Amino acid sequence: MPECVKTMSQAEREIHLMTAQQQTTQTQVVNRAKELLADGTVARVLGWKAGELPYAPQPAYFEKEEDLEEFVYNGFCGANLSKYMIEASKLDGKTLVCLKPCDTYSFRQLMKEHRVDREKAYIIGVGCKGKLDIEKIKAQGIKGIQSIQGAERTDDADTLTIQTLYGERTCAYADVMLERCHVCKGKEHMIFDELIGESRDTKDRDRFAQVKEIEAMTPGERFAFFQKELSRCIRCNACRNVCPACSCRKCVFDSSQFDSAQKANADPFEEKMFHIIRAFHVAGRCTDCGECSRVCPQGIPLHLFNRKFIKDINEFYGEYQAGADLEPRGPLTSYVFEDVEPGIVAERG
Amino acid sequence: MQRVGVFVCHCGSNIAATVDVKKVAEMALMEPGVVHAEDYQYMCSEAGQARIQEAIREKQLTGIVVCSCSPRMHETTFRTAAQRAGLNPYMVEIANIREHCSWIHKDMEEATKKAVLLMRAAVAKVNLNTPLRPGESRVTKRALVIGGGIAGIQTALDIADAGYEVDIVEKTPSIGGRMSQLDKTFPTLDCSACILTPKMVEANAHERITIYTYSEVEKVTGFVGDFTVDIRKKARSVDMNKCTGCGVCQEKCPSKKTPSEFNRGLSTRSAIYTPFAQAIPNVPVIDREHCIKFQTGKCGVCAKVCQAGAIDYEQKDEIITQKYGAIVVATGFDMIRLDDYDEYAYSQSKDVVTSLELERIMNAAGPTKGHLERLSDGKAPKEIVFIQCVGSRCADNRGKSYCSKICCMYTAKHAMLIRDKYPDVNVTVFYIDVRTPGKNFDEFYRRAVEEYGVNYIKGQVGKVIPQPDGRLLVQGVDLIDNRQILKEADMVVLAAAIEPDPDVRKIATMLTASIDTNNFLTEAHAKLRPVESPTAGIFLSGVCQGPKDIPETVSQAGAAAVKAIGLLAKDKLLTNPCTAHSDELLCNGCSQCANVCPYGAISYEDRQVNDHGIREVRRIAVVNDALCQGCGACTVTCPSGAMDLQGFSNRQILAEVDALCR
Amino acid sequence: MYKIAKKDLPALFRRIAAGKELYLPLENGGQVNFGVWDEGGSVSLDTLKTVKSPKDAFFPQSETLYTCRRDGKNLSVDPEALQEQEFVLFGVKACDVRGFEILDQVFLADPVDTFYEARRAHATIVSLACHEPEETCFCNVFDIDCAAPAGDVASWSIGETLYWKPLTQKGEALTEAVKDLLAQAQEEPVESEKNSIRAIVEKLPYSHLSLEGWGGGALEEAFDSPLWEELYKPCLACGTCTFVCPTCQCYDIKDYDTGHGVQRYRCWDSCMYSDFTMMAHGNNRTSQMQRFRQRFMHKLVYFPANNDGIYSCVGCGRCVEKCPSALHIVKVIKTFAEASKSKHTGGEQP
Amino acid sequence: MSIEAKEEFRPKIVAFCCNWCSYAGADLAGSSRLSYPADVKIIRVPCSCRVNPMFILRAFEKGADGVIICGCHPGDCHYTTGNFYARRRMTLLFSMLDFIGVESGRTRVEWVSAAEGVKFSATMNEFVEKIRSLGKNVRLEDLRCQNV
Repeated sequence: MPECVKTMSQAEREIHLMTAQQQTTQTQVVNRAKELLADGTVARVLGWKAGELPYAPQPAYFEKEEDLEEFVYNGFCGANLSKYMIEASKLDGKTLVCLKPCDTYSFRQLMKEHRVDREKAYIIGVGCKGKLDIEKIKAQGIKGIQSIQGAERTDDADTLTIQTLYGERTCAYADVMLERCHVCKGKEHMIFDELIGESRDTKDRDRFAQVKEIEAMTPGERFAFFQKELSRCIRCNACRNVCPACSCRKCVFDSSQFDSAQKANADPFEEKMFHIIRAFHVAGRCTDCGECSRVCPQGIPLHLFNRKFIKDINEFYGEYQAGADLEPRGPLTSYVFEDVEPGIVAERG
Repeated sequence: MQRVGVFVCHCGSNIAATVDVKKVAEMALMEPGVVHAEDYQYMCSEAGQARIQEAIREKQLTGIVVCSCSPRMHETTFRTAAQRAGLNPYMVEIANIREHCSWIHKDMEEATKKAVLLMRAAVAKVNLNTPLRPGESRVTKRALVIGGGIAGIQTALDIADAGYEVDIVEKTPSIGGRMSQLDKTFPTLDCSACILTPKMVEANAHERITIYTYSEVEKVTGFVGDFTVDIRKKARSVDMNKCTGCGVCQEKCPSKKTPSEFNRGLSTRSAIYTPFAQAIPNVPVIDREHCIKFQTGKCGVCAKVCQAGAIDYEQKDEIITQKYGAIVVATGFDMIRLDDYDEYAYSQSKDVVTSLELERIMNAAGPTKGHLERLSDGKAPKEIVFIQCVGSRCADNRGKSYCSKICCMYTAKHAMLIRDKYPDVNVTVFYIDVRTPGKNFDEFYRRAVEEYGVNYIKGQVGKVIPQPDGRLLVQGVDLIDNRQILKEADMVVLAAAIEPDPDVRKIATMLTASIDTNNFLTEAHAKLRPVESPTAGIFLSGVCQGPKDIPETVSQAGAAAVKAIGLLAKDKLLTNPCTAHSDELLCNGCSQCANVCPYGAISYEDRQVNDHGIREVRRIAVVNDALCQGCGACTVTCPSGAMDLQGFSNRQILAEVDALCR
Repeated sequence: MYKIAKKDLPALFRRIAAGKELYLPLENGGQVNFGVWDEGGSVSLDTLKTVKSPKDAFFPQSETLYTCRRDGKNLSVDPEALQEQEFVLFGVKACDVRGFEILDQVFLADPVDTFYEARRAHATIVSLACHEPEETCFCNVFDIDCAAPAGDVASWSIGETLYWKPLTQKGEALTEAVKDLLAQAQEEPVESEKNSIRAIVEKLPYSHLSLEGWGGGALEEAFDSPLWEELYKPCLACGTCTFVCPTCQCYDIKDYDTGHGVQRYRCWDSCMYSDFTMMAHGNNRTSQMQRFRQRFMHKLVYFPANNDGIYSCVGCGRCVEKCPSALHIVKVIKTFAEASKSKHTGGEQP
Repeated sequence: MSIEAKEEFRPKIVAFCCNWCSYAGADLAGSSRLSYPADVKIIRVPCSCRVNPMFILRAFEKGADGVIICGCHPGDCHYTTGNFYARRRMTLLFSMLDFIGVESGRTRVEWVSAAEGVKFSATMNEFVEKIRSLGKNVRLEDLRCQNV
C-alpha cells in the first residue's frame, strides 16, 4: 500500500492541482520546489537539469530557487534518483526528491534496508508516461541530433520530432521507450509526500516473455546466448553503481573478502561470476527498475538476470514485488517448511 | 607466514593399509608454510600427542594439521594437546583421511592422492587460521523446570538438594502430572499416589523450590547460563496466601457440569476446583470459562462462602520475569486423540475406554469410586478385551511409528488387577508383540498369564461393533492359530499411543531446542548425551524426550538434574569462539543478517567509524558472541561480505576449495 | 589515390587476413567494437563510433605479463611473449588515431612499455574519414581533422566506393599487397567529401568549445576550483568514461592464482574507482570529488603540462554518449571555460 | 591397464557437508566401509547455510566438475533454520546456473542425516556417475586454471 504522508490539506491540494492543471509537470515541480525551499521545508532539491544534449538531462541538486530555472523534467529523465538519497540522507536538512512511480519501489526497498532516511526526504511523486531510450532512437538511424520536440508526452502528442544535422526525423514515442516502460509496474507511487503530474501505465508486454524464450532454449543455446551477450561486458560497473539495490558501501568485487576484486574480464568466467553474483545479491531486493540495462554502455540486457530470479521467486515462493511493502523479510530471508527442493531445477529439465 | 606442522596418523593399519602415509607426509613438506611433517602409528596416543607437542615447541609451529580420523572423533584431543604445548587450540586443523578416505577406498594410489588433497586443503586452511579465544559469560545459579510431573518434580528436588534455587512451572492448577492419575504402578503394584504424593509435598516444602502452577512459559531470551524467562501466572481468582484449602467453595459452587480433566472427562467438576484431593498447592482455581460469575456477572457464591476471603474475581494474569542458568524441559505426554480410529468404536460406545480412563475407573478416587463397571449402564462387566498398539507402531499416517513402550506393562497390570479383584471377569488381550524388557517385567507379565489366567491372543483387532444389547462385538484375528475371532465383550480397553504434550512445540521454539518429527525433543547425542538438548543449557527430562516408564523417567530426571547442576556449579562459561563478526567498514547496516539469525544474536548500533579518513556515524551490525552459535546464515545473507565467521571464514573455505580443485 | 568498390571489401579483408590479423569494427548484439575479423564477422564500417575505442589493439583491457608455475617448493617464471604477428587495424577514425599518438607519449617514453611497443611496431593502421560526424563529436577542438585522418593508410567511404590513400611506408607496403584489388582513382571525389565533412563539423554543437581555463598552466587554479564540488555530484563512480576512452591509459597489476601458480596480469583501471591506486595505508583520494577531479585534471592539465601542451582528450565524444549520468568532459570543459571567461571579463566569481 | 582406461575422465567433485548431520553421515559411510569414488572431496562447514554461492562458483572456476551441498533434513537443522535458507538460496542459484546454460546436473543439494551413511554413499556414487556422464565442466571454468 502506498504510504502517503499528508503535508497539504486535501483542499489546499485541490486548489494547487487546479491552478496547476494547465502547467507542465516540470513547471509545477519547479514552482512547488521553490515554495518548499523558500519556507525552509527542504534544504535542497534533487531532480534533473538540462544536460549538454537535448536527450541527456543530468541528475542534479538545486539549493537555490534561481538554480531551479535549469530544472527539467521530460521523457528523458529515466534516471532513478532514489539511490542518490543514500548520500542525501547524510546531509543536513530534508532533500526534496523527485521520484517516478517505479523509483518509489526502490526508495521503499532502501528504507527497509535502513539505507535511506525517510525523515530526510520530501518526496514529490512525479507523473510518468514512459521514459525514452536514446539508444533506440539512434538505432533508427537518427544521428546528429540537434533538438527534440515531444519529449514531454501528452495525450495528444505521441510523436517525437527530431531536428538533426542531416534533416528532420520523427518517431513514435512508444517505439523508443525504455524496455522497462513496456513492462511498467503501474502508475501508483509507493511512497510520496505529494504528487505532481499524471502518470500512464505503459505496460504492453509480458514482463517475463524474454526469460521464457530463453528458458525454452536448449542448455547449449542458452550458454551461447549469454556467452555472446556477456562477452561485450567491459566491467565498467555502471550497472552496479547505478543500481539502487547494489548499495553496498564496498562491493565484494572491490574487496578482498572473497579474493574477488576483479576489474577486468581476463577470462570469460569472470563476467559470468560478476553478473550471477550481482544478480544473486540483489535477488529478492531488486525492484526491476531496469537501470542496469539502461546504463550498460554495451547494451547487455542485464535485466534478464534479475527477471529470472524474480520469475523463480514468484513461481517458487509466491508473487513478490520488492519495495511494494515495508515487511523486513524478503524471499531469501524467509522460508516455509514445504519450500521446493533445489532438485526442481534438474527435474524441470 | 605460518609455520605449519603436518602429522600423519597410521591409525594402526586403518589408514596406513590404504594410504601411503609416508608419501602424504613427504608431499606435505612441499606445501607453503609447512616446516615439519611426520607420520606416526597412533597420533591420538599419549606418545603421538607427545610428538606433536615436541614438534610445536622445537619447530616453533604456529599451526598444525593432523591427518587422521574424523574431527568429530579427535579434534578436541588434538586441540587440547596443542594447547598444552602453548599453541592456540584453534590453530589445529584435521584432515579426515580415515572415514573420508582410507575406509572407503581400496586402491592405494587413488586413496593416497586423495589423502594428499585433503591434507593440502587443511594446510591451506590452517595457513589462514588465527588464534581464537573463547569468551566468558556468567552463570545465573538458578534453574527452571518446565512441567511439574514426576520428571519435573524429581529434577527439581535433585537440583534443589544440590543447593541451587529451582522454579517449577506447571500449566495445570496442581503439580503431579500423569502419575497422579494412575492407580497402581507396575511391576510392584504399589499405589501411585502413595509414592508420588510425598514427593509433591517435599517439593512444595523445599526451601529452594518455587512452584508456579497454573502458569506457562511465555518468552525465553538469552543463552546458556543466562536465560531470561517470562512466566505467565494465570489469574487463579483465588488468593494463594489467604486460601486455607477448606474446600467449601467447591462444594457450594452451583456450576458443576464441567468435565473433569483429571478424570479424563469421565466425571464432572465444579467451576472452582482443585483437580484432585491431594493437589499441590491445595488452592482451587476458578475456571472462568465455566464460572457463572464470570460468564453472567451474577453468582459470587464462592466469595460469600469463603471464610478466608480468598476469592478475588479481579485477579489478573501476572508476568514474572526471572533469570536462569539452566532450563530443564519435563513437559511429559498425553494420549493421542482417537478420532482416526473409529473402527474401535471409541466415539460410539461409552464402554470403549482408553487405558488411562481405565486407570481412573479403577481408582478409588475415580468416577466409579474404584468399582469396575460399564460407564454406559453401570453394570459389572464379565468380558473385557484389551487392544494393544492403538496408534503405536503404526505404518500409516494415522498413528505413530514408534512403540509407546509402557502399554504392554500397564495392560498386564490392568489385566492382573481385574482378575485379582473380579475373578469372574474374563480378560483377553490382543497384542502384536509383548515387550517386557526391564527389571522384573517379564516375570510380571508371566504372572498375568500363568497365575491370573489372562488370555493373550497374538493378533490385531479389525473392528469393534456396538451391539443392540449394548455389548461390543470384537472382530480380530489369532495369528498363531491363524483364525478369525469374534468375541462379545462388555468393555474394550484401548492402549492408545502416547505422544509429547502438544505444547512442547511452542516451548521448543522459544528455547530454540530441536524437535523431531514426532514432537519429541531431540537429544544432543542419542547415546552419549541423552539428557541434553543440542541447544546449550537446555536439558531433557522424562517423556518429552521419548516414551518411558516411571523408573526410567525418574532416573532420567536425576541425570538431567546432574547435568544442570554441573552447569550451575560453574561461575563462568567459555563461549564458542567460532562466531560471526561484522567488519564495520564493510557493513551496510541493512538488517538482512538479523532476519536470518536463529538466535537473535545480531543487533545494530550507530557507531562512529573511520573509513580510511572518512569519519561518519554508520549503522553497524553487532554480534553478541554469547548468543551466536556460529551457523553462518548471516554470512551468506550479507552481500558485501562484511559478516564473516571465525574458524570458517570466507577465505578459509575458499582456500580449501582452491586446494581441492588444484 | 586508389579506390575499391564496397562490394569488393570482403575480398580485400580476406586478402589482408590471409597474411595478417585484421581488426575491424564488428557488430555483436547491436553493439559495434573492434575485433579480429574472420569469415562471417559482421563488419560495420558505417558506425561512426565503436563503443570502446580501438586502443585494445595496443593496450588490451587485460593482458598477462608473466606466469609463475609452482612445482613443490620450486618456482619458475615464464614471461609472456611479445607480439610478433603483423596486424592491420582497419577503419580507425581520426580521433582514435590521435588517441594512439597520446598513448605513445606514455608507453613509448622511457621506460618503454615493451608489450605496447611490440604491438605498435607490428601494426598497420588504415584510418577512415568520418562521413557523418555527430553531435557528440568535438575532435576539431583538439585540431584533429576527421575529414583527413592520419594513419598508415587513410580511406574515405563515399557512396559505393572506398577511397584509399597510403600515407606511410607501412601503408605503401599494405597497398602493395592488395594492389590487384584496388583501382587508381582521382583525388577530386575525396576533396569534395572532405569539404562536405568539414562543413558539417562547423555546424556541430561542440565544435567551438573553448578550452579557456585549461592547459598545463592552470594547475593550481583548476585544482582548487570550487566548481568540482558542484560538478561531481551526479557521478556514479563507474568506469564507463575511462573504459570507452581512447586515451585513458591507467592500469592495475594483479595476480591470479591458477592453482598451480600465479598469472600476473595487468588490466585497465579507472581513476573513478574507489580502490584506484590503493596502497597499504589506504587511498590518497578518499572522496569521489577527488577521483572525479583527477580524471579531468589529468586529461586537461597534468598531461599537457608534461607533454608540450597536448591534451589527452581527442574529442571522440564516447564518454558524452555513454555516461549514465550525462556528466562528462564537455560539461567540465564548458563549466570551467565559462567561469574563466566571466572572471576575465570581470564577471562574478562562481 | 590400457591407455584408454587410464585416461578415463575423473571428475573433480567438491562436497560441502554440514558438521552436524551430513559430515557425520559421511563419517558413518566411512566407518560402515560404504565406498564411493575418490573423486569426491568433502569440505566441512558448520551448516549448509554457510555455503555461499561464491564458494560454488569458485569451485567451478578452479576446475571442479560438480558441486554438491549436503545438510540436515529440513526441520532437523542443528541451528533450527539454516537449511531452510540454504534451500532457497541454492534453488535460485541452481536455477540461474541452468538459465545461463550450465548443465543442471552439475549442482545438487541432498539432505543426509548423521544416520544415513548408506544414503551418503549412494548419493555420492550417483552424483559421480552423473558428472561422469556430463563430462568435463567447460562452461564455468576459468581457462587460466587448466594445468597444461
